Order: sequence, then structure tokens, then C-alpha cells
Amino acid sequence: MRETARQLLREREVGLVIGYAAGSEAYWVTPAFIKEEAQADRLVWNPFCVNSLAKYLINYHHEPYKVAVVVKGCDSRALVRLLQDNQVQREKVVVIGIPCLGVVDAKAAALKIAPGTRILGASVTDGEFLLQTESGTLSLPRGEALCAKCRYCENPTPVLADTLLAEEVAAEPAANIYAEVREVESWPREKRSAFWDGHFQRCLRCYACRNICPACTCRECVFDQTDPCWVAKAHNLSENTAFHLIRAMHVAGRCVDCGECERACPVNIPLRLLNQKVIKDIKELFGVSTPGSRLDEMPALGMFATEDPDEFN
Amino acid sequence: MSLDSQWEPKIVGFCCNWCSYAGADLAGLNRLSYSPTVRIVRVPCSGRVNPAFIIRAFQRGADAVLVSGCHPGDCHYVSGNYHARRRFLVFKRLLEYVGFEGERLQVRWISGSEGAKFAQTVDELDRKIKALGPNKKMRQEPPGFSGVKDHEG
Amino acid sequence: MRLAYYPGCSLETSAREYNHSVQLVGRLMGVEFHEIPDWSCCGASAGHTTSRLLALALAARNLALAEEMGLDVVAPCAACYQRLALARHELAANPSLWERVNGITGRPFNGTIRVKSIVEMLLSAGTEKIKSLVVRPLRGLKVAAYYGCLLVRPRAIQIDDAENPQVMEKILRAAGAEVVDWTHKTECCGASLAVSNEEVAIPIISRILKAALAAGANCIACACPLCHFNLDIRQAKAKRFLANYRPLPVLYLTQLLGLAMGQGERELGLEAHFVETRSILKMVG
Amino acid sequence: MKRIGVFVCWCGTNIGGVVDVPQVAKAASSFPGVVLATDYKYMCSEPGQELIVQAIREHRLTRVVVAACTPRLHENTFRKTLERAGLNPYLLEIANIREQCAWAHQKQPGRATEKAISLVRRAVAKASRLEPLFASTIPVTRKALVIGGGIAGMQAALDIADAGHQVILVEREPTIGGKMAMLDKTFPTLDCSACICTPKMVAVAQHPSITLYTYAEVEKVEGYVGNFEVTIRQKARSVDHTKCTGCGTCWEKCPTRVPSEFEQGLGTRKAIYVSFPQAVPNKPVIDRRHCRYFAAGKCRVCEKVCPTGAIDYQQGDQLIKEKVGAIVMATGYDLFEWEKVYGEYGYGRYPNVITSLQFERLINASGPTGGKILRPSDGKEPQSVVFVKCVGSRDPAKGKEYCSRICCMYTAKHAHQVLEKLPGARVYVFYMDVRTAGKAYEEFYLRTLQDGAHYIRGRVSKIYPEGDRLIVRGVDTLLGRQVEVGADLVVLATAVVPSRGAAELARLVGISCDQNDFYTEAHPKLRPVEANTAGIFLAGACQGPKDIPDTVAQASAAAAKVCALFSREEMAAEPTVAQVNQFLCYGCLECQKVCPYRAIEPVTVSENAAGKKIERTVASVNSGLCQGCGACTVACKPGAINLKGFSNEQVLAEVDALCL
Amino acid sequence: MATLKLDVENPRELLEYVQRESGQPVEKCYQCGKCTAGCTVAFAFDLMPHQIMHMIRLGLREEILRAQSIWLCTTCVICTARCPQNIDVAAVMETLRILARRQKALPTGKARPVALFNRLFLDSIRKHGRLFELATMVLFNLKSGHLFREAETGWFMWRKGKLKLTPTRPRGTEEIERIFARLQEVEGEEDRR
Repeated sequence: MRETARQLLREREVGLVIGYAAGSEAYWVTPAFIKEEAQADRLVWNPFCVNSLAKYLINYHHEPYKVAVVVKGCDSRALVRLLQDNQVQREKVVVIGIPCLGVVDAKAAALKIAPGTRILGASVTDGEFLLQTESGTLSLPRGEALCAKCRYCENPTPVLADTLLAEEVAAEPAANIYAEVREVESWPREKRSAFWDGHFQRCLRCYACRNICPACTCRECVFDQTDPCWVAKAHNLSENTAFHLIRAMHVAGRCVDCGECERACPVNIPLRLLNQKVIKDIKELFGVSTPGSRLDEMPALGMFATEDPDEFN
Repeated sequence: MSLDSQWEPKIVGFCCNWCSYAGADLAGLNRLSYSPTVRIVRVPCSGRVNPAFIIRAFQRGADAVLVSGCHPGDCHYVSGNYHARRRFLVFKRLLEYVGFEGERLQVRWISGSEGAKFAQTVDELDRKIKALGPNKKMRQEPPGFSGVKDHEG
Repeated sequence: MRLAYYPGCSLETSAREYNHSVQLVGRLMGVEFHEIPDWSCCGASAGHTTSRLLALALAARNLALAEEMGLDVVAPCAACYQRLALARHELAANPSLWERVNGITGRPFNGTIRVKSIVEMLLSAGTEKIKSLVVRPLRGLKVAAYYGCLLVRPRAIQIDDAENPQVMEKILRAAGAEVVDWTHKTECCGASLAVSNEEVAIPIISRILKAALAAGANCIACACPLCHFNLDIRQAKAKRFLANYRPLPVLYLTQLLGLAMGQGERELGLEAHFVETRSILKMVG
Repeated sequence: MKRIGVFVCWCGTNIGGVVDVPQVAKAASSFPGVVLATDYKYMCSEPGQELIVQAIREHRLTRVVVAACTPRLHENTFRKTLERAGLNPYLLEIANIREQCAWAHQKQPGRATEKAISLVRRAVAKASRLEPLFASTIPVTRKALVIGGGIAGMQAALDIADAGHQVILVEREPTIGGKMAMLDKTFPTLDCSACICTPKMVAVAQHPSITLYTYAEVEKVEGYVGNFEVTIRQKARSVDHTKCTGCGTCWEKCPTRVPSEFEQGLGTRKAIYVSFPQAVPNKPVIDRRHCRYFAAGKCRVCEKVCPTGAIDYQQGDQLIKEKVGAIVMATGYDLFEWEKVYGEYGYGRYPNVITSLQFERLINASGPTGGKILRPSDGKEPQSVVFVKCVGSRDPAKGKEYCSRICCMYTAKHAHQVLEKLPGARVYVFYMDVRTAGKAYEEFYLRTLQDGAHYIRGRVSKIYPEGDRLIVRGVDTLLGRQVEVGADLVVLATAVVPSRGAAELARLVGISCDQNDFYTEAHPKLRPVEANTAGIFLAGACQGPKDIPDTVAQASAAAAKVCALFSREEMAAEPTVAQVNQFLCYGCLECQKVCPYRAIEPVTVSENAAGKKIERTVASVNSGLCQGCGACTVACKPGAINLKGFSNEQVLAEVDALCL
Repeated sequence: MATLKLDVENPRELLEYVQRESGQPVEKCYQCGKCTAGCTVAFAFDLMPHQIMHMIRLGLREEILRAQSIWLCTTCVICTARCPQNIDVAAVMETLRILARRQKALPTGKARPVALFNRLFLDSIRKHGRLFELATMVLFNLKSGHLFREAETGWFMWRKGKLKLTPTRPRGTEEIERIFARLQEVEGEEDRR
């Protein structure tokens, strides 16, 4: 990765490389914005590189130079969506794709080790996940340590990349990706209602979910507008629910299931469970793929087919 | 029904100007009597109906929402109802998912000649909602907040 | 290629020569046949005209047996092919019916194997393969390829176009024969009525013979023992309806192929036909 | 502060008999912004309107609510009332308390009154959010494009040109005339088709206001009603028509013969050719696919013999741009390709099974047989001719579900012609129904029956050769018997389908097609000659199967519509259209994808961002094209695109008011 | 010919039954007659396929179940393949034949030997698992009263070794018997309903 970045910068191919750099702790990586060849050594790739970097590209939309960005499979879907929404110009981006075996849910991993033990590093293989700590290497089943979104990954290999930094990783045979959604669907209505009320009640309306979302690229979000006032700023269950429903509909057909909203949520609202519901329905109803999987497939709610299912007769 | 018999549901209807609004007019013209609980907002096309409007209705105390447009293939604007169909297939499922009774959002294709269908749809919806009782989900407390904001000056 | 083999009732008795020629030609082409142990009658027309469930159950039992062997099944008899293939199609299209039928047979069929007709089996190796095996090209033969009604109808199981199929012609051409373009190749021969109402069947047979004769054919190729029985044995009775009758030998597709591949008339059972086949042998030399 | 006046109408007893009108007015007077609420017996009457005018002036009203009948009835009436009082007409909102209140709830007057109050509250809420709207005007280029040079296109072009407007007529074949030029006689009058068609062709060519592009296709259409810009591709003719005199030496000497399209394959033409002797223009083109020089690099015979040096092998395609204000689609029809699906009729293998259009050529005095009915296989005169109707029509399994409408009549004509030209010949017509709706049509059919044609009610299941004849096996459902006829010639009345490429052209032009690819009219009853895109009109069989009189009528109707559009230099556009707030728009262009009218285009705006000048793409609505459906407003996440007259703010206010 | 009384009871009952059992939209039939036109056996029919389709709509149950045509149909499926309305006419004929059998309608004329042969054929399968050609033929001749029908054919086949004197018995005959028995149960139950 460093070599690729160095080369791109050296040959003035790009003016900027967006990648990951080590943070203050091993399990903490931060976005890195590398402009000079010499700084390329700061770049890292490890199973803690959970965040999606694609959205940063928007900030460089008007810069004269090209930008290189590091993407995992899920991030590449976000990039595709940004391209489809004309938020990023393809010819101004160099996509460095990383076929990925899954990234780590640091919170979950931390629960597996003694409190206070420092994490030194981690690696993921096909079968297991190895966590290096001060007190030795710990092996965990992948399912227990990986982010929820990595348990069933549709695109371990980026759907779009100019260079791939490793061998392609084949997608697992389609498992029941939406098992959790189906679980919630199967509950009685009252239980569903109470479940979501409970979560929405706690929403702080901090908009972290929106800010991190690669599908949210509006110049001024409806929730920031006062006239018309789509949703009042008041913090109560009604307004919070309205906020989440409108948001879900706004990202319907655009949400690429990157899980960043859920990760960013300070009060742990299961937002992926909400957005996945819409993704699942759209796929089932209209026979489309997960948004962002294909550059030539535009958002499902901007299209129609006369033979779409109809239950409104 | 355990509810106070005085309670009448509040139902907001969105009718497209070309088919369903005309269908509603026809129901009146033919003196078909139907429940007065549905109050109509005229929109040019079912494709104009933003799910956010429906969310707002529920917030403000509507017990149900009816969205009605031309039959698929008959849209005055060629394809508006096809877009509406996609949106509401998804939106209705989402509402049910977060705990709404599915009956509270009805989407129906009613043509300008289907006055009887309009009346029947309204009555059926009225009956269903009376059986369900008032909607509490997402309702603002206290109800009756006036969203009408004066805008001049 | 390994295939489960479903001979069907006729191939055990009245169409033994078809059975032999299929096995001979199949082996030459590298097919390994595994006869389904304990196969039973497919029900033929009596089954489906009596009860839909019965027809499905009789076919499904044999499909299940083949499935237990883990092999796709070939049914040389066109009638058996149609019954088995159609049953498979109908079951797959109707899960609740499928369940009922599995309950009746007590031998669940899961739909994991396919049914092949003899024509598909022969063509699956490609015409080049057939050409490579031909040692005695069928020069001089003008063959009317007769499909009858069972191979090309109904749509769900047809092996080729219903009005002007060409797959048998492809095989025959590969064997060096000339094929005639004729008009009655997919008409029904009336076999299901031949026993019970012969007087109805005979005019039907004569229409087909007439068309083949008019097209200048000197023999008919078929892939169904019922058609064969009708066109061959009943030719004597049908000829009184035909003004310009000359004997028209009726051969199984595999017999013709066998001849082209150098097999002897005895092995192919050519002597077992009612209408003399010697003229054919003379032409091929 | 808005000053709203509420006017509640009694409509005699229509409303007043059920709804407590004074109570509604009283309730309305307390709604926010309402400065006057009053009632009157008949608000739409002259005194009623005068009352509103006076009130507007007296109370300095800035918004008006009328609670009366449906807005579909009197919205325009009251808008004019407002205008009379000097108020912008769009500052009106109507509460429908008749159709959707008084009439529907006659048995519950109390509830009806309650609902009426609620509906008025809604109207007041919306009224307080109304903004004045102004109808914009669009300049109109008074020049029309007609696509297709058959009888429909020619008629439309002539009518528009006769009205004094410029017309551009584009035809993809080397000659105009279309299908009608191929026909022998026309039903039910049996007058010669060429005799009425060729004069039209000449008139088109000579009309000073018509510019004719033959051997040309429309390649691109941009713009909107009144302001289209079209690109026409003039295909290379390889003949310089300014030099060519049409003397005919080249096609006499050309050594290559190919089946003639005009003769439907029954005759031949040369590689350099005019389609038929009366072609317009009567100058040849080289069919490069078949020309020896283009195929093999040798020959050049035509070049050698041409006395004027008009042959130009180097000629390339030319692109021509034209600005027009209206487009007439007149692309006509083709015949259903029966050879691909009707195996039971031989898949086209039997030479004596022909289509009815081939029959037209066969019987045409200028056709390949000089008008003698001779069967293609051996040139013998047929003694028995069988006509089969509904081949591809009324056949969902193999063809089209619809009735092709013209076959019954032309088959009757063909049957008549056979009996007239071949005395003693036998004619059988297999039919399902005989449909003769049209002036003098039934009479014509009955005459054919009297001529001796045998009409057999039933479909044909199989046609096959026996000897040198064809056996037609069908059914006579009236006899309840299977029937067989020996035939020397079988004529199939094949379905009428849109001409090849019609659907692609529709996409290019921006109109829609039905499931059969016929162009969709804006309204099946009331706007049958308009496409759903403003400024585009339909003529002839491209909209659905049609005979000549209907085609000509529709062409003239389309021309009248064009002339109406051209009657002024500018046209007014409805002001209730979408509008983009460019500050909010972030350029995702989802709105563009849902717009059925292609009214939304990206535009680039420059602005200063953090001290830098940047360029940004945003959506922009062409108010000439926008019809105001509002689909775009829902597709727009930030609400940057809004619909005037039905804005987000207004609808939300209405919802709020209804929920009170 | 006798006048048909069209005012039958429950005129839609037969139509609905046939549509349900055959899965075919008989209602879509527009009487073009293409089924009859192509029918292999139409020359021997007493009622034409298109007439039967029409009669189903009219609910003329008696007339249809009395028809020999429904037994003479060879299920060659030409009618189905060429039906412009995509109706599987052969399946409709089959449904009627099954209905006739279940309703114990007595086949007459040419239909009798067809029904007899079908029964003997199935009896043979039930007993032997496979068709025992010789016995079936002999029984058929006995029961139909034409003792020496096809004797010549039989002799020829005997000479060519194409006739077996004993049935080949697969080991699964009990299984076949069970299928028949279960079916009788199931269908008996349906008939009672």
C-alpha cells in the first residue's frame, strides 16, 4: 500500500492519498491524508481499519488534482453510490482496493480480554481471528470478533478498483444475510413497536449517523431546515421517530449497508437493522442488488418497472 | 370495541387530481354516502406524495392515511403512480417494521370513474381503523400543536 | 456419460430391437447405461386419462428411483420420455401437488435429476462425435424423420420446435443420410387408439405414410415404439387408403445410426420389422 | 400578515341543505389570518363573484378561500374573479364542501358541517402559504418537423404548409409515399391507390414551404415545445441529386439485381435504384450493401454511363440541424413477421403462401406480374385462393392481442379482386369475425359475399404442400366440422405492427409507447392526436392500426393542433411547475431520472466557496416541458426541488390543519 | 337434433370445476376453432373440441360427459400447441375424461373400448408393475367380444420373439399396489366431498 501511494505521489498521478494511519492505540486507526511521498510510510492496513474513507472524497471535489483512496469491499459500494450521485468524478479518483477478510469490532474484541490489557495487533485469516495482546495471542472465532457487517459479506473484494492490493477474496455463498431483520419481522407488532420506541426514545439527535453516512451528501439536510419544517427540533419520541423514518426513506435505495451509522451512534441504536430492512425489501420487491454493487444500477426508488409487484388494487 | 363510542378516526387522504379526486367527486355526484372521517388533500399525482407528509400526519394525530392515484398504466403524468407504487411498497413495510399497524397506511388505485370504489375504500378503511382504535404510535403530545406558521413579514 | 436407463414396457417386449440398438449405439458413443432396478410402468396414456395423481405418482416413483442412483435418466421411448419429463415439470411447478404425490408414492422425489430423450442423449456429444463414428455413411437413404406428438409437445418439455423440428435431421445428416422436408413429421399417429379403435387409427396412419411417400422418402425414422408399431405393423392395413403405395420401412433412429456405425442387421434387430428392411440394407451396402 | 377572505357558498340547497353554512363561515372567521368570512347563495353567479371582488377591494384581502363545489369545476372561474379584483389568480384556494362533503354525507348533516369546517381550515392553511404565480411565456419556432413520408406524414405536412408554416419532412426510404404507394386499390370505393397517392407525393415535393429529406433519419431531438432542435442524418445516396436528372441509364445498366423491398420480394431492383417509377424524388440511390463497387471494389458501371457525372462514391452521411416548434410523428406500420412464428403455416418455406401486401403488389398493374394474379412458385394462374385472416392479430400466443382493424376490409377487397380478375376461381376466406365498422364497409363486404366468396368461420391450423398445391386445413365452426381446402395461393392477412424502430425513435424523441410499441396518445378520448410530451403530435398507424381515411383525418387533426400552437409567437405555460432551489441542490440528478417529460437538465453554476471560485452542477427545470406532476419533489432528499402550487410547505400546512 | 335447454342449474359450476382442475382459463376461449382445425381425431369425434369448450361455458354437463370425443382424444396436444389464447385444450379434455370416470358416466360407442383398454392396462400395471402385453390383449379381445382381433399381428410378433408369455415382475410390485391403494383412498375421499 505504501509503495502504491509513494508511486502515485511520486509520479504526480495524484495530489493526495486517503488511507489509514496508526492511532494512539493499536486498535485505533485514523484517516490519513498523505500529500507527500515521504509521509506514505504512515499508512497502515490492519483489521482495525473499520471506517469508510470514501466520503472524504467529496471535500476534494473541486480540487484540481486527483485523489487516491483506499477502499474495502463495503467502502467500494459507497464510492459507487457517490459516483452515481455525481458527488465524485470517476476520472479524478484513483481507487486502491483492498480485498478484505473482515474488520474487527473493537468493542466486542475488548470484551474478550482482561480489562486493562493492551491490544498490540490483530490478524484475520479465513478461519480465525488472532488478537495479539500484552499477555499473548488470543484466537477467537471470526464470528465473535468481526463487525456485524463482516459476518456475511457480499463484496469482500471491492466492486470497483484501479489497483487491487491483494488476491481477490471470493464472496461466501449467500447466507441468510437478513436473518436479524427477519427475526424482528417475525415478532408480534407490539414487540416491534416497543423495541423501536425504546431505541428511538434514546436518540440524542446528534446526527452522527447522518454525518458519517456515504448516502448523505446534501448541502443542507432537511433536518437542518426550518422552512419548511419537516421535523421539529424537539427531542421527543414523536420527532425522533419521524427523524429516523424520514432518514430511512431518504437513504432507501442508496444505503450501501456499510454499517457506519450504527458504529457512529453514541447510544447504540441498531440503525443497520433499520436500513437493512429497506435494503432487503427493495431487493426482494424489485429484483435489484445491494445499492452500490453495480455502477450501472441506479437507485431502485428512482426507477420503476410496469411489472413491479402491486398490492394496492 | 372498548373505546368510547364518541371517538371518530381522523383520516388524511391524498388524492391525485386526475383520477382519485375525480373519483371522490363522482361518489358525491352519485350521492353515495360514505364515512366523513376521510379528509382529502388534493395533489397533482400520487407520485407527488412524499412519505414525509404521511409521517407528519401521524405525528399530528391522524389515525390513518389514504393515498390514492390513477391505476398503473393510466397515470396522467405517464409514470408518477409507478414511482409512488415503489415508494409505498417500501414505506408501508418500513412502517409495519417499526410497529405500525399496516392498515393505517392504505394505498389504492381509484380511477375517475370509480366513485363507488372510492366510497367503498373509505368505508372499509374507516371500519378497520375503528376496530384498531386511535393511533398512538409517533403521535405528538399534546396533540393539537399548530404547525401553521404565518409566513408574511 | 453415465445415465440411468429407463427402458419402459415396450422395449422389453414388442420393441426389443429398439432396446438393443439404443444400447449398442449408446455404448459406441461412450454412454454408460445403468438400468433402473425395479422400474415400473410410466402409466402411459391410460394413467393420465384416468387420474392426474395416478399419472404423476407412477412417473414420480421411477424418477425417485433414478434419483436414488444420482443419475439423470434417459427414456428411449418417446411416450415414457414425455410422461416422466412432464411429471417432473408439473411437480416442480406445483409444490403442494409435489408433496401430495411424494406422499402417495412413499418414495420422495426431490427434483435433482433430469429426464432426457434419446435425441438429446445422442446430440449431447455433438454431431461431430457421431460423424467420427460413422463407417458406413447412409448414402442413398432418403429419410423422413418422424417425431410424432410426444417429443415436441407440450411446450414445457419439447426438445425442439413443435412445427418444424430439426434435431433428428441433424443426427441423420451426420450419419450421411439425406433427409426429406415433409409435412407430417409432428402429426400424431393415433397409437393410443390403435388397439381400441383400429378403424380410427388407420386413416391417421395412412395420412402420415402418404406425406412421407409424397416427399420421396424411402424410409421413416422414428424414436417411439408406439409410433413404430403403428407405422410398421399397421402399414399393411393403412395401404388400402394410399393410391401410390410402396412399402416404406420404418426404422428406429438408433437402428439407422447403428447401421452407419457399422453394426450388423442382426444386432440391430432389423429382421424384426414387419415391413421389409432389406431394401435399406441394399442401399447402404 | 396575510389577509384572508373566506367565501362559503350555499349552492342553493345543494350545500346549504346539508351543511350549516353560516356556522362554517363563523368558524372560519376565527382561523389564523382570516379577516373576513361570509356566505352567499350562489358564489359562482355574477352577483356572487361581484361580492368577492368587492370584498377583496374593501378588506384589502391578499388571499381568497372559496368553500363551494369541486375545484375541478370552478377553480378557473374564481381565478378570473380574483384577476378582476386585481389579485394574482393563483392566490385562490377552494374547499370542496359540495361533492366531497354535502353530497356524500347527506344523512349526517352534523358530521358534514364538522367536516366542512375542517376542509375550510385546510384551505385557509394552504391559502396562507400561497404565493403569486405567473404564467411564463415560451417563444415558438413556427416550423414543424414531420417524421415519416407516408400518407399520414404527407397529409400533415401539406396541411401545415398550406396554413403558411414551414415544414420539414423526413423519410427514411429513398422515396415518400409509404405503404399507400404500394397498394393497388382502396376499399370500399375501389379507386386506384396510386392515382390518389402520387399526386400528393408530387404536391409535397413541389410545395414551396416543405423541405423534403428522403433517405434520411432523425438522429437526435433536443429542446421542448416550441423550441426543438433536431439533428437529421441524410444517409449517403452516393448520387449527387443536384446533378442527377433521373434519366435512368444507371439503373438500366447496373449489373446487380436484388429483391425489391417495394415489390415485397416478389420482384427485383438494381443496386442503384429508384423504388418505383413514380418515386419522389425520382432520382436513384446506391444500396451500398449490394453494390459491386462497394462490396468488391470493382464495377463503376453507373459512373461510366452517367451523362451528368452525378455518381459520387465518396459521398458521406450528412448531419443537418433544424430548429422546429412542433413534431408530427407519422412513422406508420409494418407487417408482423409471421415467418418467424407460424410453423403451422410453413415458416415462410412455401412460396405460394404470401402476405396481403405481397398480394397488393401481385395484383397491381405496375407490379412484378403486371397486375396478373400469378402464383410465385411457377407463374400459373391460381384456380383456388384461400385468405386467412388474423395471422398475428388476435393471437396472444404467437402474435398480438389486438385486432389490426384493416384486414377484414382489404381481404374482402382482395377476394372481390380475385373473383373479378379470375372468373371461375374459387375463393375461401377463413375468418373469426368480420368487422366492417365504417361508412359503406358492410355493404362492400356483402357485395363480396354475393360475388361468390366463401367465408369460412374458423381459424386455419395447418397449411402444407401436397403436389403443387397447398392443403389448408381449418375448421368451419358454423358446420362444427374440420375442413380442408386445396389452394393454389394462400394469402395471409398479417397483423399491423408499428414500423421497425418505432420504439427507439420514441425514446429518442421523448414520447411513450404502449405495450405493443404503438405511440401513446396524451388522452385516449380527449387528446387522441397529441403525444404525452408537449409539442409532439401523432398521425396515422404509428398510434394504432388505421385505414386510410382515419389516417388522413388524424393527420389533418395533428396539423390543426400544430397550427393552433403556431398561431402565436409565444405560448403561455402553466405556472404550476417544479422549481429548483439551487442553493439546496447538490446535483445528484435523481429528479431527472423520475421526470417523464425530460424537463430537468443539469446546469453548471459558479459560486464562491471558501474564497475559491468553483463550478457546480445543479438541476434546472425547463418550465416549458414541466407538466407539474411533482414526482421529482419526492425524489429530492433535501427538498431542493419544489412544486409551485403544491409546495412542500403548503402540503405540510394542509396536513397540519386537517389533523387539528 | 333435439333443442338444447340452456337454462341449466348452476351454469358456472362445470366451468369453475374444469378451470380449477385443469388450471386452464377456459373463459378465454373465443371460439376460433383452431383446436378442431388441427385435431388428429376430429373426423371421428361426435363433439368438436371447440364445441366442448363452448359447452363448458354454457354448463352443459350431460352433453359433454356423454360425448365420445373426450375418450377418443389422443392427447397429441396439437390443439394446445396452436391455441392462440394459450389454453391447454388437451388438459381440458383430460379433465373431462377424469370427471366422466369419477361420475361413473357410461362411455358409449367408440368410447367403450377406449375405457375398457385403459382399465385393463392399469389393471395389468397394478398387478405386474409393468404392462403384460399378451395378457392385456387377450383380455381386451375377450371383453370387447372380438376374440381374434389382431390375431395376425400377434402371430407375427410371436414369430419375431416380441411376445413374452410371462410377465417380468419387478420386485417393487407391492409398492405399485400401495400407490394404487393410497390413490383410491385419496380420490374416494375427494369424490365424497
